[in-house]
Amino acid sequence: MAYKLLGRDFTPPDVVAKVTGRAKYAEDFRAEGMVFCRLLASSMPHARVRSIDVSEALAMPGVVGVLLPEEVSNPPAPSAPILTLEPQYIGAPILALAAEDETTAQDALEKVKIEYEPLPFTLDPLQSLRPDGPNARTDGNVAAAGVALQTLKWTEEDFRAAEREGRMPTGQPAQEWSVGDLEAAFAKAKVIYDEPFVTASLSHHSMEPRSCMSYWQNGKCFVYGSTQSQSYVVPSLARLIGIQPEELVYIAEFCGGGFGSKGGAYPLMAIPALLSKKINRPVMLRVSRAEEYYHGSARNGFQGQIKLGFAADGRMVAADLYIVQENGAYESFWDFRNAADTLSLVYQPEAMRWRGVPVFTNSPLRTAQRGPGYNQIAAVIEPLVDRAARDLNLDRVAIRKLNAPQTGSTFGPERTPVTSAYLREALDQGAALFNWEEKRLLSGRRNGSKVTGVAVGQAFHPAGFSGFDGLVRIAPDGKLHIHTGVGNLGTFSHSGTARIAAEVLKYDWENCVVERGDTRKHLPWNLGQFGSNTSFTMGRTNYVAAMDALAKLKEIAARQLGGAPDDYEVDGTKVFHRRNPGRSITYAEAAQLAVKLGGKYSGQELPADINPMTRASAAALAGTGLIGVAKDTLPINGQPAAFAVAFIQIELDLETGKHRIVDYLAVADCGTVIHPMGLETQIKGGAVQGFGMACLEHIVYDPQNGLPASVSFYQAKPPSYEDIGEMRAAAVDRPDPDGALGTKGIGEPIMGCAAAALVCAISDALGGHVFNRTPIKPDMILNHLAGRAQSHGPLAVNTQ
Amino acid sequence: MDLFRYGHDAWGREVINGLSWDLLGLAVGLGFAVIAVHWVWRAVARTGRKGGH
Amino acid sequence: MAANYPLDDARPADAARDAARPGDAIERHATPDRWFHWITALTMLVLLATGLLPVVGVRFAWVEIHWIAGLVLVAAVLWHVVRALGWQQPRAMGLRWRDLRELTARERPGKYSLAQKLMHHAFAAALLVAVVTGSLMLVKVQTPFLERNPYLFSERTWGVIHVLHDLSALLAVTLVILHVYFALLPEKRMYLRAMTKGWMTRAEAREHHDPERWPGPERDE
Amino acid sequence: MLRDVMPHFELYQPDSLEGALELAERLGPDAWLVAGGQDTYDWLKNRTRRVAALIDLTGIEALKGVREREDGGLEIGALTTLTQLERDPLVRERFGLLAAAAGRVAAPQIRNVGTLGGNLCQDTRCWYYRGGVDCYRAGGNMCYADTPQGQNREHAIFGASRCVAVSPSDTAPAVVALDAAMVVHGPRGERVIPAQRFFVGPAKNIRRMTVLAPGEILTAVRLPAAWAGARFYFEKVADRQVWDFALLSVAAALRMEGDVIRDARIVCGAVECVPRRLQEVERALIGQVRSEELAASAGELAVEGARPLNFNHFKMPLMANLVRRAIREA
Repeated sequence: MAYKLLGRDFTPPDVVAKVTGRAKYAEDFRAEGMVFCRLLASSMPHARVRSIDVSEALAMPGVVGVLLPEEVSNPPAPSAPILTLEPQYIGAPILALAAEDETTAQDALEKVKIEYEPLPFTLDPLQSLRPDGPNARTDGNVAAAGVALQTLKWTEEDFRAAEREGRMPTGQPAQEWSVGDLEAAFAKAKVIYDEPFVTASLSHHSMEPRSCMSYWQNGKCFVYGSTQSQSYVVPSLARLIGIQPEELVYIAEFCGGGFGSKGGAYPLMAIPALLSKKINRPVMLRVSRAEEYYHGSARNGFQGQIKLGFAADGRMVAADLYIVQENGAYESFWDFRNAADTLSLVYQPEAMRWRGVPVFTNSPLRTAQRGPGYNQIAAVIEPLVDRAARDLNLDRVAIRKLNAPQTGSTFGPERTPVTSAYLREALDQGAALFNWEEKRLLSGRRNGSKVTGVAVGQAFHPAGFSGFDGLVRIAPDGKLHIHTGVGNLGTFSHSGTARIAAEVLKYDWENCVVERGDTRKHLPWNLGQFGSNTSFTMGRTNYVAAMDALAKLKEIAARQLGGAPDDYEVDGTKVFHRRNPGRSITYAEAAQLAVKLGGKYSGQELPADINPMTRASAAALAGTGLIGVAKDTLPINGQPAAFAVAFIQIELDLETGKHRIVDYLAVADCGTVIHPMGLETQIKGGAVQGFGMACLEHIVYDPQNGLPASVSFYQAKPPSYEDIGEMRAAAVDRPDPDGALGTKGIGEPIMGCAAAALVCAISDALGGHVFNRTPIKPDMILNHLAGRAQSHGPLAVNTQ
Repeated sequence: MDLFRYGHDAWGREVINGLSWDLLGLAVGLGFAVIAVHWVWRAVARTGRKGGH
Repeated sequence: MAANYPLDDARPADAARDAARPGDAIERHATPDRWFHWITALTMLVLLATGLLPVVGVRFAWVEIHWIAGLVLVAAVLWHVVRALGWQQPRAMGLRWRDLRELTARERPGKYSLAQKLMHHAFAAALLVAVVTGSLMLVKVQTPFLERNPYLFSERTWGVIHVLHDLSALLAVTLVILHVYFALLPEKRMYLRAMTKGWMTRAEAREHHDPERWPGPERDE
Repeated sequence: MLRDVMPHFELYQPDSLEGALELAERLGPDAWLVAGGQDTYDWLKNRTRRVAALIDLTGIEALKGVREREDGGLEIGALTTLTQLERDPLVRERFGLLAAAAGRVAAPQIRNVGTLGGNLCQDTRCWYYRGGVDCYRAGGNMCYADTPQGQNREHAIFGASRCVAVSPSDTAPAVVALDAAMVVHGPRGERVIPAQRFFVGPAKNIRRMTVLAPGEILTAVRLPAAWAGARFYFEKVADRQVWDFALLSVAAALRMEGDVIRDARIVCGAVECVPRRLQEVERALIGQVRSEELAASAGELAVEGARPLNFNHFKMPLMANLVRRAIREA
C-alpha cells in the first residue's frame, strides 16, 4: 500500500542542529552558579571501604562539597549503587566532590584519604562457580531479573568431567526450560556438533558519554541527561533521586548514542541531583571518554556449550544450549535467556533444552546492548549451521530457508507465535541482490596470500510491545502537534513514528510539530527507545491517538455541519462530507470548535485507562486545541519479531590474519518501511557494530589484579572507517499484521546478522574452521594457520 | 635523605620498593670512616710502641 | 710519616719471601677454600658492580650478568657450607668470650682472630641474605629455568625482600672496602699470602697465633 | 588509575632551539618537552606523570621541514608533521619507505599534529605501564605483563630484560632501515647518533626508550643518500586500520642488480623494545637471487631466537610472514 509519508525520506527536525553543532547535549548546558563534580573511583576490584577522610580536600579553595556513600539511598542489591562503600570493580564510584572547576575537583580528590580492606574478586564466571571459587559480591555470585540472588557452586566432579571431555562444565543451572524429547530428537540427527564457546563482552562506546547536569528550582528537580529514552526514564530517575515523578523536570532532547546502555535511568544520573540538593548549587557531572569505560557499561559476555543436531535433509532437529553469563558486578540484562529465543525461533528445532547461570564478576556494569543475547548467539550458531551445510552437502542459504520460521511460527518454552516472519523472503531477496549463486563459487579462491570467503548470516530480535499511550493536539491554527515521549537515540524514530499520526490524519509534514525532549512539553507515557520496539510500540500509540483525533474531527464536523461522523472524511487540511466535499470545516476551525466544546474534545475529559503521566500532560494541554489521546489497546496476536540477513564477501590475508570486506548486503524484515534513508543508515551502522563484535572489540582484564586493559578507543577497538567496506541495504517491506500501518522494529538484528556473516565468512575462507569465539582476532587466525596452540584456553574470558 | 624507596602496588597502595640509594654513599662513607679511624689508631699505637722501645 | 701509608711497609724483600715457601710452612687455607674465597670475591665484585653501577648512572646491560654471577655465588656459598661442615673445623670460626682477651693483646688468637671472625660472619650474613633474596628474585627476571611469576609473593613482601637485598648489598660494599684495606695492610701480609698461596711460615703463625690452638700442639712438633 | 583531568602547568613557548635548550636546562626535571603532544597529553591527563611546566617546541620554525643535503640525502626537521612527511615530494621520491611509515601512523588528525621527532621518541604503549602501575619501567620492582596470566599480546618476543614492552613507533623501523643519523642538541652542544643506536632497550636503560638525556632535544633526522631510491617495503599490521598501534611492522630496503640482492636492510617494529634490525637475515640475502624460497627462509631466520610470551607467540608466524613478504615484494 502506498502511503503519503511512510516509505518516503524526510528531514528530521533535529538533524540541522546536529550537523551544525548547535544541538545542546547534556554537557552543553550551564546554569547560574553551576559547579563541576568529579567522582572518586575505586582503585581495587573488590574491597570494603574502611574509612574516608575528606577534610583536606574540603579545605582546598574552590571546593564546594562532597557527597558520601552513606548520604545516598542506593537501589536494593544487586542493582548498581549510586555510590558505594563496597566497590565491586576498579572504577566504581565511591564519592562525588564538587568544586568551582574540574581541575580543582580532581586536585581535591587526590587529597581524599581512603582505606580499603581487600576482598576476594574474580573476572571469570566459571572460576566463581568452582566449589572454592571467589565470589564477586559478598552477598552471592549469581542473580538476574527472574533469578534470585544466591551463591551457586558446582561440584569438583562437574569440572573434572568437563576437563576430561574438553567441554564447558555444566553443573546445576540457575534457570532452565525444555520442549520436546531431546534425546529422541538427537537420535534422529545425522550430524551433531557439541562445542564450547565464548562471546566476549564489548563496551557500548556511545559517542556521548553519560554526562548529566542538575539543579533544584521552585520545588522541582531539573535534570539534563543523556538517555535514549524520554518518558520511560522519568519514574526510575525520580526514584533514584528520591522524589515523585511529577517533581522531576527531565530534559534529553539529544542523545549521542546509547545502544541499550541509556534505555532507562542509570544510577550515575542521580549524583548531580543529590549533590546539588546538598550544596544548593547546580551541579554538572561531565563523564570523560576514559571514564565511560568504568562508569558506562558493556554487553554481557558468554561462556557456553552448544549442542546441535541436524537431520540428513538439513533440518535442525535438536538443540541444547547452556550459557554462563558474565554479569559484571551488578544485576544485568537477561541476554542468557534471549539467546535461547534466537535458537528456538530462527532454526525451529523440534526439541530444545536451555540452561543458564548469570554470574557476577568484578567488572563494570553490564547491560543490554543492541541485540542483547540475540546477537552474540547468532555469531555462535551460524558458523555451526554452515558446518552442517558443508557436512550434509547443502547450500548455506538453502539450509537456512529450510529451518526458517514463518508468520505464525512459535518459539520458546511457551511456544509464543510471532506476528510476522519473512525471513525466507529476506534470504531470497538477499541472495538475488547479492548474486549468491555466483558469489558462493568464489569461496576459497586464492589471490596471492589472500583467500576469498563468502557467507550469509542471520539474526532475530523481538520488535515491539503494546499498552502505552499516544497524545496529539490539533492547534487552533490547524497544525498538528505530535507529543512523543520516545527519546532521541539518533535513529530519528521520534519523528518516524510521529509520521504515522500525520499519515492517519493525512497531514502534510510541514504542518506537523513533534513535541519531545523535555517533560515540560507535555509528553505521554511512552516506552523507552530500545529493544527494536519504537516503530511498533510508538507506531501504535501515535496511531491510536491520531485515530482518536480523527474520530473527534469527524464528530465535530457532524455536530457543526450535520449528519453522522461516519459521513465525513479528511484530506489533511479539512474535514469534509463524503458525498458533498463542499460541506467542510478546516482542521483549524475544528480545533477552535473543540476548544469551545471542551469535554473530551479539548482534553477536559480524558480516557480512564491512560497512564497518570499522559493524564497530566493531556490535562495541561486541555483547552488548547483538539486533543487526541488514547492508550494502545489494539489487538496483538503474538510476539512482533524482526529479522535480518546479511551476505558478505571478504578477502582474508593468510599471512597477516587480517580481512578486508569486499561486499556486504543486508536485508531487513522490518514490516512497512517508515523512513528508507534512516533504515539504510541503521542497517549500515548496525553492520559496523556487528563487524566490531565479530572481529575487533574486546574487554581485557589482568586477572591477577582486576586491572582493566581496554579503557580507550584504541584499546577496546571499535571498528574505524577504514575497517569496513562498501555496504548495501534492502528491506522485505512486508507489513506486520499487528503493527500500526504494518510497521515493526529492526534496530538490533541488523547488527547480529553482520557479526554472524563475518564470522561465517572467516570460517569459509579457512575451509570451514570454526573458532567458537568472538571476536576472531588476527592472532587466532595466524595461530590456527601455523598449527600453534591458541594463547587462551577455549573458555577463557576477558583475555586478549 | 630517605631511608626507603617507595612505590605503589597495582591498586595504588603505597609499598616499599627497597632501600633508598642515598644510603649507598653512607655505606661507602662508613667503610672509609672505619679505615680512617683504624689508620689513626694504628698510627697512634705504632708511635706508642716505638716510644716504648 | 711513611708509616702512615700502609703499602709503604711492603718492601721488595716481602715479595721474595712470599715466593719462597719454607719447609716448615704451615698450611692455613686448603686449595679448595682458597678457590672458594677468590670465586666469591670475584662474583661479589661483579654483583656489586652490576647491581650498583646503574644506580649511579653507568648504563649497561647488567641484569643477565648479575643473575648469572648470582648463581655462581649461590653455588659457591653452598659449596662452602658443605666444605665447612664436612672438612673444615667450623668451631675455629666460632665466637667465644675468650676472644675478647685478644683486645688487650694479652692473648694470641686461635686460627682466626676476633677481627677475622667478625669479618667472616658479617660477610656470611650479607651473602646469605643476598643469596636467599636474590634467588627469590630470579622469578622476576627472564631465565631459562623458571616461568616468570612475580606473584609468588605479594608486592609488600617483595618490598621487604628488596630491602633485605639492598641492605646486604650496602653491607657488602662497606665490608669489601674494609676487607681490602685490612688485607693490604703490610703487617697482615701473611694472611694475604695465606689466601693466595695457602701457607704461612711457622714463625708468622707463632707470632700471631696461639700455638696451643693453631695449628695445634699435635701438629706443631 | 582513573583521573583523567588535565592538571595545571606553566606553558613555555620558545621560538628558538637555543631558547628551548636554555629553558630545559633552567627548569630541569620539572619540565617536559612537548611537540605534537599526542604521546604527552594522556600521561599528563591521567596524572601518571606530573610536571610543573611544558616546553612547547612547535614554535621553533627552524626544526620544521625537509632540506636537501649536498650528498643527495635529506635532513628532516624533527618538528615536521607526519602529514607533511607523508606528502613531501622529496621524501616520497627518495625515501618512500619513511613516507609510507609516516602515513600509517595513528589517524589523519593525529598525523596532522604529530611530529616525526615525537613519533620516534614516543614512549611504549604497554597497557600496564600506560595504566599507571609502578612497573620496572616506571621505577618499581615488577613487570606485570610477563606473568603467568599477564595480558601481553602486544609485547616483545625479542630482547626483553625485566621489561617486555615494545617500541610503538611506526617511523622508527623506517629510519633504522634507512640508516638515518639522529641529530641531537643538548646543553653540551650537538651530537649525531646512528638511528640504530638512538633507541635503547630495557637491559641498558629500563626507564627510557632512547639515548636522549634529560634536556636533550632530537632536532633532525638525516637520511643518507646511500639508500635513496632503493626498493622499499613497509607494512604495519594492527587490529584496526587506523588509530591503532602495530602488532608488528616491517620496514625493508633492498638494492637489486637484476634478480640479485646486492644490499638489504630489514627492520621489524613491535617485536622488541627497539626497532629490531635483522642483520643475520640481511647477510643471508646479500648476493642471493631473490625468490620465494629465499624470502621464506629469510622469514624463518628472522624469528630464530624469539622468546614469546603467553599471548604473543602469534608474532612469530606474523614476523616470518611479513619478512617474507617484504623480501618478495620490495
